[in-house]
Amino acid sequence: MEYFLELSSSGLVRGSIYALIALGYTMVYGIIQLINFAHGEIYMIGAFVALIVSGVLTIYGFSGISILILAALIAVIYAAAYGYTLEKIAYRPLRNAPRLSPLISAIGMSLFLQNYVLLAQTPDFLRFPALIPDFEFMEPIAHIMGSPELVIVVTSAVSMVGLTVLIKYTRIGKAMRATQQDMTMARLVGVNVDNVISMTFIIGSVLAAIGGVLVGSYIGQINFYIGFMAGVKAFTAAVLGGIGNIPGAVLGALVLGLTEAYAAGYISSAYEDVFAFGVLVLILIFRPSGLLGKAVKQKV
Amino acid sequence: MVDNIKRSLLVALWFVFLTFPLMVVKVNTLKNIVEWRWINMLWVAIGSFVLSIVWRWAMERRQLKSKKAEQGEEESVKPGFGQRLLEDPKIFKPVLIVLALVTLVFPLVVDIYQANIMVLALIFVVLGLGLNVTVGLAGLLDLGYVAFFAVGAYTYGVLNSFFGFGFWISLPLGGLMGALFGIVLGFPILRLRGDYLAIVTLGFGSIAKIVIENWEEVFNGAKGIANIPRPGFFGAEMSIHTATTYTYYIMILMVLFAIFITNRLKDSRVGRAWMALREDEIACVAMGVDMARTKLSAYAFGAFWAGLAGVIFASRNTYINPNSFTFMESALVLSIVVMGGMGSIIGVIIAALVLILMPEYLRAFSEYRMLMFGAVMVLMMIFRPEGLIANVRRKYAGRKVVTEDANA
Amino acid sequence: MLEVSKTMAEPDNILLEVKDLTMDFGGLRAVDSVSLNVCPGEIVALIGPNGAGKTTFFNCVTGMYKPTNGAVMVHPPEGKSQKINGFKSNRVTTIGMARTFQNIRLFKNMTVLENVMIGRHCRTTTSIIGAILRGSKTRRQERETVEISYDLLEKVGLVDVADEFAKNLPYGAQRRLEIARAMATDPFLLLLDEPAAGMNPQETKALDELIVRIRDTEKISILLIEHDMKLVMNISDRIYVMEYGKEIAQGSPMDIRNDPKVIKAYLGEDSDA
Amino acid sequence: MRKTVIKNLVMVALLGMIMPATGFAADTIKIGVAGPHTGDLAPYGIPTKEAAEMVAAQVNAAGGVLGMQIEVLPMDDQCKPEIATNAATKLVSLDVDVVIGHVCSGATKAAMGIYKEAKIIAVSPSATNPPLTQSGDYPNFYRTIAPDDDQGKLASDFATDKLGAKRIAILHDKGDYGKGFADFAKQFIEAGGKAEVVLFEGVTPGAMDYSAVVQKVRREKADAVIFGGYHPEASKLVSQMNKKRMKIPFIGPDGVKGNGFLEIAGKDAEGVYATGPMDVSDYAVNQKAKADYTSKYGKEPGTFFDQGYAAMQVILNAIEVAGGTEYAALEKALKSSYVDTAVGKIKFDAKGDAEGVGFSVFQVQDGKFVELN
Repeated sequence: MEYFLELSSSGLVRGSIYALIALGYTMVYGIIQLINFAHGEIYMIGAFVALIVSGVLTIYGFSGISILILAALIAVIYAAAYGYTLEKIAYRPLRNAPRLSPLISAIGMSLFLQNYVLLAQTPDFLRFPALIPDFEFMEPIAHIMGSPELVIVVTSAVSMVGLTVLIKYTRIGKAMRATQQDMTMARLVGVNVDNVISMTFIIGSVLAAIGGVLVGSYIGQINFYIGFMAGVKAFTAAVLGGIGNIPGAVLGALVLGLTEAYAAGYISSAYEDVFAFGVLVLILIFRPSGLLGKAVKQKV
Repeated sequence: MVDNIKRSLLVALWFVFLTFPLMVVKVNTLKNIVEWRWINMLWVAIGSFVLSIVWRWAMERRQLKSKKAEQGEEESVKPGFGQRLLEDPKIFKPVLIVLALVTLVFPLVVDIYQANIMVLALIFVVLGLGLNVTVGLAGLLDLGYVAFFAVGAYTYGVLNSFFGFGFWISLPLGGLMGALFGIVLGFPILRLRGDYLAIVTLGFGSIAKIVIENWEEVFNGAKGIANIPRPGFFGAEMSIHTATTYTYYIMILMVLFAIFITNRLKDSRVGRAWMALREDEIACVAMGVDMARTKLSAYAFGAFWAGLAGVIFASRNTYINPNSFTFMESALVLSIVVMGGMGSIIGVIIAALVLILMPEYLRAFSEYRMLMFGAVMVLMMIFRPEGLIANVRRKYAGRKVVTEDANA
Repeated sequence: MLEVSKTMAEPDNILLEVKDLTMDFGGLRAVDSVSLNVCPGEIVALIGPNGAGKTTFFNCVTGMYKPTNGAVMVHPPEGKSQKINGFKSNRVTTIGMARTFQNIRLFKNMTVLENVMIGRHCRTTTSIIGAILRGSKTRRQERETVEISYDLLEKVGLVDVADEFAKNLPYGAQRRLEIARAMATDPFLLLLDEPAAGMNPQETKALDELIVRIRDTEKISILLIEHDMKLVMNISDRIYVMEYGKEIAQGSPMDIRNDPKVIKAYLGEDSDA
Repeated sequence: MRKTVIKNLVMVALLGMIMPATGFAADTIKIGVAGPHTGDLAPYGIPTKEAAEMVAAQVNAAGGVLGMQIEVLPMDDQCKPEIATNAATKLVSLDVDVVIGHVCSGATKAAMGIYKEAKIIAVSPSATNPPLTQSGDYPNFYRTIAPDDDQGKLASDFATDKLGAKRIAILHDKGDYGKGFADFAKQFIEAGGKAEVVLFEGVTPGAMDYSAVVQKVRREKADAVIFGGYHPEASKLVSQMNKKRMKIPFIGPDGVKGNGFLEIAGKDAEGVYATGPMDVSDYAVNQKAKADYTSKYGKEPGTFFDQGYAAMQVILNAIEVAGGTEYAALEKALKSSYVDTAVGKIKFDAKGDAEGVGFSVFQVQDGKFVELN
């Protein structure tokens, strides 16, 4: 039983991170039907910026919580800036292009950003400082869930609630929903679609950067390549939940994280990805539009 | 113009801001000092300023072009060079002859390196032509195409290391195994559409790699299978250079074979059904096309070429391990198809040559080569979103040649 | 060939026989025990206000949906009668009922001719191997396909634009192309889903003539959904009226015109608009 | 028609195309350095490249070897067999005299055939797969690192004899290097009969975390972990073991023993064991190499830097001894004369493995790898 709890906690943590990244995927997809393959790189860049900022601050004598807050803040700002620029350069000119063209552009951008960080910084893995302190009260159950893990789960949950509120109740949220429903119509009723799309990229990037900082701090290392795998998994999660659907992305991410943890724990970690994708295939066979995706009856 | 410069200055400023932490700051954890690489900032500023001006100019041109196109004075007035190349026999024929000659003498005049990378490029041409059927014609987005490539390569590797099968027996077997896997993997995902299909196929690609990695008894895992023979020629002993040249000619034949066959299929009942499926699945089925059969045949046919290419790939490298079958390869082949212009055979060939040879010729730029590769991919898509050569549909000269004045 | 009758349905001479067809979506009953017959040589219209369930009915008949209840029977002029509930739509088409779509579904990036050629798919047999080898049988089939397709294009007046991409055709021409494509499948019954939608009066008139011509010269029966009353009244032999999923009337155009229930249904809709 | 033309041409090619691979004598010595310089495995290839470039610059500044300048030609292979053959043929067509590389065993196997025919000697800093030397297929192959089996034996002996472990969990990264090491460790433990392998499992490099597998190790009540793989995964594992409050010995191969591990794992590194080449840190050559690197790049050298540096040294020495780059003479020189290198005083045995690369077990104490005796 304890083992099960241990695995569940491990899956929950993974799932929370996947969820943060998956949200960006799903939001972008919901609005412009683009698989933004470079989204994982935004997550990586967020983590790198946080690392650099915290390194600089440490050297200049800042300490503890102020580093965490500043590093996270600047990482988020930069990720947003990168997300915004990415959309403007690589996707906006392709708004009316054939459906697969932006996908290729995204793959190219992903390669570019990876190598940009490799060259500008280093190909090596870097130590990411443990920004999250160990809480005393978590000690008794630290072998099941430690403080950093708790922080990850809580932060993810808070971010998601924040996102939901943002989308449900704010002006920009409403505009986003309208654009998602029907871009032409939204434009007709006076929504600035370009701004909405930029905003979507910015919000998605912010979430990814939060994920990057949390993961970096949790596993203690980053390099230029971490975005790729995380991106693929998050994308899988988004599809699993029903791409374009925000609660779906979260649910999909949790299902994926837990599946991987149980597969690694009870079967073999060498095959955990096989199970992750296996679950995806199974779910899609029975629910072709994902867990929460609306079974869109094609209008005939 | 002044406005242009002003805006470009702003862009440069933005990029200076954007690249600041990564390009300028470098934390030296060893000595606990921060390196400020201000010179990089200057480069970024100058670089992005210049690029921005070029970008603006290019975008303006692009818009002008599309505006012209909207006003309806496009192709009918002056067909693009690509199209003229294909349709005007006066240009077409000499170009073809020159091309054939170059192709034939190529390995005889260049060194082993050029021949060797050309073989790799030709392998990707075949892969591109295969995936072109699945994605370009039938519209089934496949991000795990590399799985079938791996099936082919490992068919040869395993058959050779366990049973001593030679290249020429393994070649058709590899193709057939590829096709078989195409059907097996295609079956459960018949109902999926578009991007759902994309991620599931991506999953299949990863699963294939993981299985190869872990199933050591058969595939030898990460250690890979070594000493795979190069293609044989009646048991003749060949130096590597000769063998490479020989493989090159095999590949040329295979590419011609692939072009011939895909061309025939494209203009056939089967090919039209694939395209109809891509255009509108519901209408296609309502017109009496069996969706399952058509989809599976598209998968199997695409996978068949990947299987064949895989066998040659194994024999070319003489060694295979799972590292060659990652998502990057799938993405590469997909890029070839999209950049070439979906469904266009010549486009695919050009794109394959460009995408495979470019990283090789970019070797001079050493570690910058993948950076440039990524950038070129983005730029190509932006400036040619329809691909290098848009697909030209065949005109059926039925019994009535009314078609001549049809366009008027 | 069967005798062409322009009169009311004769029970022993029916092509399509729908009995008590019901279709539920979740809790919503979109079609509620609707029965309908089409006889050889007839033009039958199915009318009703928006949302009455006409297209759903069509989809059930052509295999897009599997009906919850009821029976769809076909009695092809050649071949045996069978119940086709839940058949996939390609099988329905192969049996001999072809349809068009309310929101035109052409193969946009294929040429006009190729669109029609797809219709021949279920009447030809070339396999992958056959297509590669391109033997004499394949070549013959291919030639026939092209010829038949050109013929059909001629009939709908599109032969001049055979090599255009379908997406470049004007609206009315796209409608006619859909009809030609459906006819290429050699149907005994053509199901047209709002063929006149979005057409101007002139185009509608041409369509009117085309439909009658198809019936008279091609000997294909027609079941159509339509909003354009003038067209329906002009060409239909019999009319069925649906409202809220139920069949509320049937009969000759004259009967329908005077049916109080129909008038109410339409006036109700009109006052809405 | 065209097919017959091609067929004829193939015949012509086959008969007339035995091109002699002779290079003209040049006044530079060309040394190819092949390995992953881009992509996810770049961290293991770039340090060797940097080492080679650094040595070349120094030697050139001092007048070169035999009066000839050294030219280093880096060649990216991304650790992929197909790119490795591209890189190899490129090096052959550039007429290199010697090759340092490749880095991954797989890429090395794909490339060796090409070097073999071109009569080029390759010295790998990091290809540890035993058959590379032991199979006899690659007579022109040398390496400045010990093969997996030696290290596997050392690690397993250490775990059972010195640590007294009874239940050992073996993890690996599924790569040719890590899995190879893990396989041998498992084999020796099972043959020794003193302990039991309770878990043998691969982890996915680049996976978000390893907490599930760490929990599994705990459930199996293992009393030691042997890990085959590189330092990023190793530090991820030890840090998660610490987070999960697990305190059992962790033993890694020489891919772990390095400053990279110390740097990334930080405090979590304390107490970790790793096998590796005998302590050469007080060895002057090694100290100088590292000091040079640090002053040039401002950071500690990365993985396989020592081995890459050593490869460059043995090659330059052999050229000097042989008085040129002629194959047989080089071969003789490599196999006969001991050289002071960054990994110790070495020469090569008949198969191409380095003699003198002694192995011992290290432990991290106070943030440094300390040799255990």
